[in-house]
Amino acid sequence: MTARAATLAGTRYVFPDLATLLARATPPRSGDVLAGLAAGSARERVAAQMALADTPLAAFLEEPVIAYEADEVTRLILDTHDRAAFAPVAAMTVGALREFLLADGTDEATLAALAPGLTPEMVAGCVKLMRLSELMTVAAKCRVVTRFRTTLGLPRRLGVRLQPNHPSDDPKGIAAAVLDGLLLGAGDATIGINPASDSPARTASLLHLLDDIRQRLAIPTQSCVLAHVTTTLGLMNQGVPVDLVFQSIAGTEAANAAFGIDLALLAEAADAAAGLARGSIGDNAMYFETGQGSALSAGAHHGVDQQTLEARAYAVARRFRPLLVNTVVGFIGPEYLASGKEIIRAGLEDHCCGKLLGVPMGCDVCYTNHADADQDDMDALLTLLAAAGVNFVMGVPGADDVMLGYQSTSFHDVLATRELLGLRPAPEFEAWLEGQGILDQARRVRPPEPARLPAPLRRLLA
Amino acid sequence: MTARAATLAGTRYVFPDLATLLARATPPRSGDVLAGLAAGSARERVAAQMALADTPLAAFLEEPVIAYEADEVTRLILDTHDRAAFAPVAAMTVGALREFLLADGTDEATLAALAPGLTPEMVAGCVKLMRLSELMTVAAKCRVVTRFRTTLGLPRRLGVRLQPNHPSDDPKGIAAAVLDGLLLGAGDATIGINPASDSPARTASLLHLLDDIRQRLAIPTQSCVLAHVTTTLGLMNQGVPVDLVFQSIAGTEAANAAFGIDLALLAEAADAAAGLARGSIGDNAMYFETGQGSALSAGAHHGVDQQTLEARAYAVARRFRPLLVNTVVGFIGPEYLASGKEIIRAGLEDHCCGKLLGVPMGCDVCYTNHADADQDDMDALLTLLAAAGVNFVMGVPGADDVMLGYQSTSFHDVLATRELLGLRPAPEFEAWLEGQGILDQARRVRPPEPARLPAPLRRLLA
Amino acid sequence: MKPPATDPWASLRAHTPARIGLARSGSALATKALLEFRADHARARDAVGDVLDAAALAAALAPMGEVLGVASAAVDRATYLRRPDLGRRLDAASEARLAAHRGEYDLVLVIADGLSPSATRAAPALIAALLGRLGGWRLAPFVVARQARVALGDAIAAALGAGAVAVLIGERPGLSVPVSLGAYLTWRPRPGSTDAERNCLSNIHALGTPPAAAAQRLAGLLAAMRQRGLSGVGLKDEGELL
Amino acid sequence: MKPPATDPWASLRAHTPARIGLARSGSALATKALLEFRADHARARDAVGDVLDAAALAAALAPMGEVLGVASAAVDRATYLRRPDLGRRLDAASEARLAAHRGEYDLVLVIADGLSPSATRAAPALIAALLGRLGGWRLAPFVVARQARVALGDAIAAALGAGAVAVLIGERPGLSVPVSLGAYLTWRPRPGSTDAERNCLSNIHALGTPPAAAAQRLAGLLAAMRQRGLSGVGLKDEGELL
Ligand code: B12
Ligand code: B12
Repeated sequence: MTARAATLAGTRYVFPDLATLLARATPPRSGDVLAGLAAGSARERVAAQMALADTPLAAFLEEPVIAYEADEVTRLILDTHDRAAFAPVAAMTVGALREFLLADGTDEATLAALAPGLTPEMVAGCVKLMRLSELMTVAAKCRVVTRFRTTLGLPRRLGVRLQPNHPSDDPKGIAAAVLDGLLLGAGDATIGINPASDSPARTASLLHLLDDIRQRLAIPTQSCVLAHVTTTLGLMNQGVPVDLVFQSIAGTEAANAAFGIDLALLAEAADAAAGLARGSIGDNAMYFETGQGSALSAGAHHGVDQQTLEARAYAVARRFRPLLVNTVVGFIGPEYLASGKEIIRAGLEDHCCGKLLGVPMGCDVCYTNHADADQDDMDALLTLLAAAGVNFVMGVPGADDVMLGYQSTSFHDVLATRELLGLRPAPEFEAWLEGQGILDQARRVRPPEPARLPAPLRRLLA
Repeated sequence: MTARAATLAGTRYVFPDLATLLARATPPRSGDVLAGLAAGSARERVAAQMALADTPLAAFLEEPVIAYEADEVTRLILDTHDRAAFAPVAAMTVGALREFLLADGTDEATLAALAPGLTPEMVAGCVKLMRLSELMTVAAKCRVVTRFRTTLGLPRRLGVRLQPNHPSDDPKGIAAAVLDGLLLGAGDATIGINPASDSPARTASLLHLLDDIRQRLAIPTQSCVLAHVTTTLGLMNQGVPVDLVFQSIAGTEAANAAFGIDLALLAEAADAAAGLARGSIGDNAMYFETGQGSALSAGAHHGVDQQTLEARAYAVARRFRPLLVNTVVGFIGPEYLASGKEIIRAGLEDHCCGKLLGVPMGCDVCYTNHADADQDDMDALLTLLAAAGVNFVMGVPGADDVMLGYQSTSFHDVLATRELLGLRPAPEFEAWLEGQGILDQARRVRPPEPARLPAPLRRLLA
Repeated sequence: MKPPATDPWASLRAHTPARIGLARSGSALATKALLEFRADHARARDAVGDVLDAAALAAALAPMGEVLGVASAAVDRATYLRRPDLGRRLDAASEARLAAHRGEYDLVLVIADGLSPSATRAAPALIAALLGRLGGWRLAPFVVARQARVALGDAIAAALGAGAVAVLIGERPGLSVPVSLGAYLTWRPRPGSTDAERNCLSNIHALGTPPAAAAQRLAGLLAAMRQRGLSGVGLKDEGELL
Repeated sequence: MKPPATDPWASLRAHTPARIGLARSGSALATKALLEFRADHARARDAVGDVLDAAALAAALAPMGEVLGVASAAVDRATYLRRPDLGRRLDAASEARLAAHRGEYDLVLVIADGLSPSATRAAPALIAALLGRLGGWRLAPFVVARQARVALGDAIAAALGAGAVAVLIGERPGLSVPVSLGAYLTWRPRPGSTDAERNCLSNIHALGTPPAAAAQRLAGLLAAMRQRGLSGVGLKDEGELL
């Protein structure tokens, strides 16, 4: 381990190893304070950013922030690192990488080619130096397109996961929320239920419910029940209709263990999903969720800051060619991201990191009732992410998730954002909406009176 | 005065008059706390918003928040209120006006016709109910186009005031900053210097400096030196080249008196400017600056919240058909807007209020070093305002105003925002930039090597 | 802008507390729906700050068995919210109190404030229904825990010497459901047990799984846990067949 | 991305402290410029929190005349930032101290911390240069004021019985210029004087108007003020001809 240092206004700040350097260079957030890793002053933070800017990218290949022997995520990152893709930036420092990413000549194709050459730690380090506007500019250059029954990530499109949760998984209650979402143009990314219960039987019945609705209404989309991967795996083997396999993932082996998973289990699940081959226009069949703080919460952070660990989770994700990766940014609570300001920055960081690593990033723009945040912060983050080209966001009835106990973005919020920035749903889904008579002449989502809906949809309302 | 009330969770909240109701309904900000006007709890605030939503718009015509006899701004507002324009909303409550503004059928033309029928208090009340996304949606529907030598406020255009201040008004230092800004595409809204000195002689020499540069380089723009209006008036009478007449204004007669102005003085200045008729394509010749907190700072707020008073300043502005109105939103300091969050909301409120009242709103997206804010907050506000269609923002070298002691948006910030959202400079100015070879093939502002600049520009660099 | 006179959503609303079929204008909510949301947000924020009425809870539990009160190392609500690590450790006095009651127990039931102290009001009814189904279990005294996280149950079980723990804890308050209880079961708990080793039954409240139904499912899970000698991702809630 | 070897901006930079000709990549700043900005922001934030070294200031002023120390009603820095109303009022002890020195004065010079306490270090030099030009003025003792706003000068003048006041106050710290002094002159000050009744000379520091030049202009303004019997928007700084 090489100590790095910078001198600011006469004071010399020394950072013993890369993990410390990354942590001290991170913009303020409560989780790093909780972990005892945050810079002690604004000056120390700037000094760390200066030392980080001067750190060669190659150092991240030589000094893993978590030991190779101790962590299978580190092994995944280093073993799959693509030296050829890395070559164009191999001689750069973190600060130079930032300039390279922002340069005019660095376009979508350059960034796509570069992605396999970047490790999460390089990207995390670079992002720590950036301002919000840069996080948007760089992310907006990246394009990660994935397909199952819809095409996600196309330019000027904003997808929505329709999230129709219910506190007792009541099928009628869920169907009502699905209908509300469909009429408001949501569901092109997926229709995905978080089940209140972990029971395989109940999960199976929810999977059937969604598959029925989808087929009955001929909706070009994919469904998902966000049970534990072991539950979903069991059901796939029983022939229950599983489109997407879901799992929460984190950036360390130990945190994943606390989630009851490892890479082998994910690989098994991904293989099983591939075997079903249910996608009509593509085979991206995994859905992952992440979020800063989960490793620390599980006591599995190894002295690494939460933003860097979050980027490592994307390395786990990209290994399995997911359709969707969703950073649930304000979900856990104020101990990791205390305020709207911290949530906004984290959301844009996560999105930028994921896109740079080649991951189809979406974001659950959200907050809990114990955090210092409100709808204004969500409006800000949603708009900024949409400007940065986020692949998808959540759609929850009235922004209020009645089972998970938090506020996300509503169907209405997404409509307003699409209209403000001129964004549209996934093309296959948009065509379906048009067929249902749900678009007005300006191609805005404006559901007609129930009586004027096509019969199958109308029947759901009865 | 009619007391208004609402009951929330069993508690009844009573608001003795409209001023109190408006203040209690305002989203949290330090200035209203300083004034002792803010709601005491989140519940009281929501109750006030409920009572406000139910308040008829007509009440604002009957119960002025500051007495007609006591305040010439109140008299201006009521005496110039256009009953015919008001007719379509005359029967509405504040809550219904909010819905009307957001409705699909309410478009640019509707809003332009409505503007003279709205008073600042109606608009302020309505805006207090809105979320950020609504402030953007409504403002984006409004269009206020003004002209002098450039056309400002057109769709998908974002103007910049080039602000080349210097701590001792050094002409060479100012010229250097002007050049920097021009090469970075700034200056279409105006090139406007805040003079460090109040001396008429020095103001005159700065006016000549700017006029020389403008003419020498044949730049389609207007110049301004932001001295006190009495100083500018004196210089106009002496034949010094004055394009725009500047003045800081506020929302009460007493606050304006503390600024050394009244409506008669502004009218005199506006007439003098009109007499010069220096505009080539239009005659909007006034430039006003405002900002929440100035009335309270002058002890001239009459128990009215700062956002409502800010809207009243726009009534003063619109009387004089300005080219530019600029809310300098985070300028004074944390006693009025404490944090990035408060500044962001205030900026979007001000912009929306101004646009609804028919005022050509720009915003100085800024903060001071004693406020709890940073560049990330500015990136957020600038992007959100640009999405909402703000007419212009500031361009300051490196975002650092070396005379006023605060941080605004830089030339670079504006470029990044224009590029992210696909916005362009004013058409006349854009054509000039093109002629100077400053635009690249993607029509981005990318100044070439100095050697390849046109001679007059190159000479400024030598 | 207003929903039509005969609102087609009315009948659907009976099936879910979710905010479906909201009136709107353009793509924004109608003013009434917007302000109701804000009122609920103010209420939910208050629910976080509630204080556990430990005395009332103890009184309600007393007829069913001995009750011990403990507190985590998080000294107050503000600390609790920012320091989950402290919410997982017992304070010294509580550690001692539990040590004095150390014994041979199969299970300890912990009632914890968590993020919604008021939600614990549903615990006595749930426990009453559960006790009837716990025939063969040697139960430790009930433990009422303040400023507690789920993992505090591990420390409690270790201090008492219990072979399993069921933590009934206030889940974070939602906008429409500000008081909801979650039950977390852990077999062979010890400080350091991970969430992968637990089973969870969440959303115990009138609009979710009511206490009586929850008791039934918890009893099933506990029985399966004991039979298979494990808890967590390896143990699925097979009891329930729809 | 890097500025060319012979930077055409180099010569222009001599004329202004402004951040002109910054290196960039795309439309963003180069990394070095970005981080320098952040370092300066950290420094400027610290400057706000500085504490006035009243003792050192009094020592520097003592050879030129009597020095009185006063404080506003804002008890500490945090209160000062949030409560400008308190920064404009004297605390009770200061009121009494000044009353004890009441007299017949034409002018009182106030040195105030304002938003940049360190900026007051330039005040003694300025005052030294100014005193030579204030022949016919009866001067009150110098007043060094803590946690002060500009309008505190009105209260000070009223308490001492002075017919005019000149407040030398630390302006808010900027990024490139973290210590700058502003001078505010008021004729016939009284609590309630408005800013329209004052004249201002701002940006007194090495890169702006240096103290010696400032003294000259202030003397000119003071003379004009006395002659015309007014200050504020009605009085223009005509002294200066370029
Ligand atoms: C916050 C939360 C999380 C956070 C936890 C991190 C944290 N520090 O809080 C994150 C995002 C990491 C998470 C992950 C998962 N969660 Co979760 N989570 C919640 C949520 C929304 C709130 C929990 C709460 O308020 N706890 C109370 C506070 C006071 O206690 P705490 O000590 O701070 O919180 C601990 C527990 O909540 C625990 N935890 C969180 N989720 C789960 C899930 C299981 C099965 C277990 C045993 C423990 C557990 O983690 C926290 C830290 O130790 C609940 C829904 C609800 N309304 O309660 C779902 C919920 C408990 N989670 C659920 C699920 C399914 C999961 C996952 C298994 C999803 C997946 N497929 O990977 C993962 C992995 C969980 C694990 N084994 O570690 C389900 C459980 C269903 C069931 N009956 O088993 C619930 C009910 C929501 C849902 N339906 O999706 N979750
Ligand atoms: C903040 C500020 C304002 C705020 C003041 C409100 C507030 N609560 O702070 C607002 C936006 C309202 C404002 C308005 C104006 N300002 Co001003 N302002 C400043 C600024 C940036 C900082 C002042 C400061 O730090 N004060 C120190 C703190 C500790 O004291 P304070 O008691 O909190 O502040 C009081 C004074 O600053 C006073 N004040 C502010 N501006 C002015 C201007 C004049 C001429 C006077 C007499 C007093 C005054 O208002 C404050 C409240 O009483 C200075 C630039 C600088 N670098 O200092 C310019 C500056 C002082 N203002 C200036 C001007 C020209 C104006 C205006 C006259 C512009 C106009 N054309 O209308 C107006 C009207 C002023 C008036 N007569 O009331 C010039 C003065 C030039 C000169 N030598 O005369 C300066 C130097 C900047 C500039 N070059 O434009 N201003």
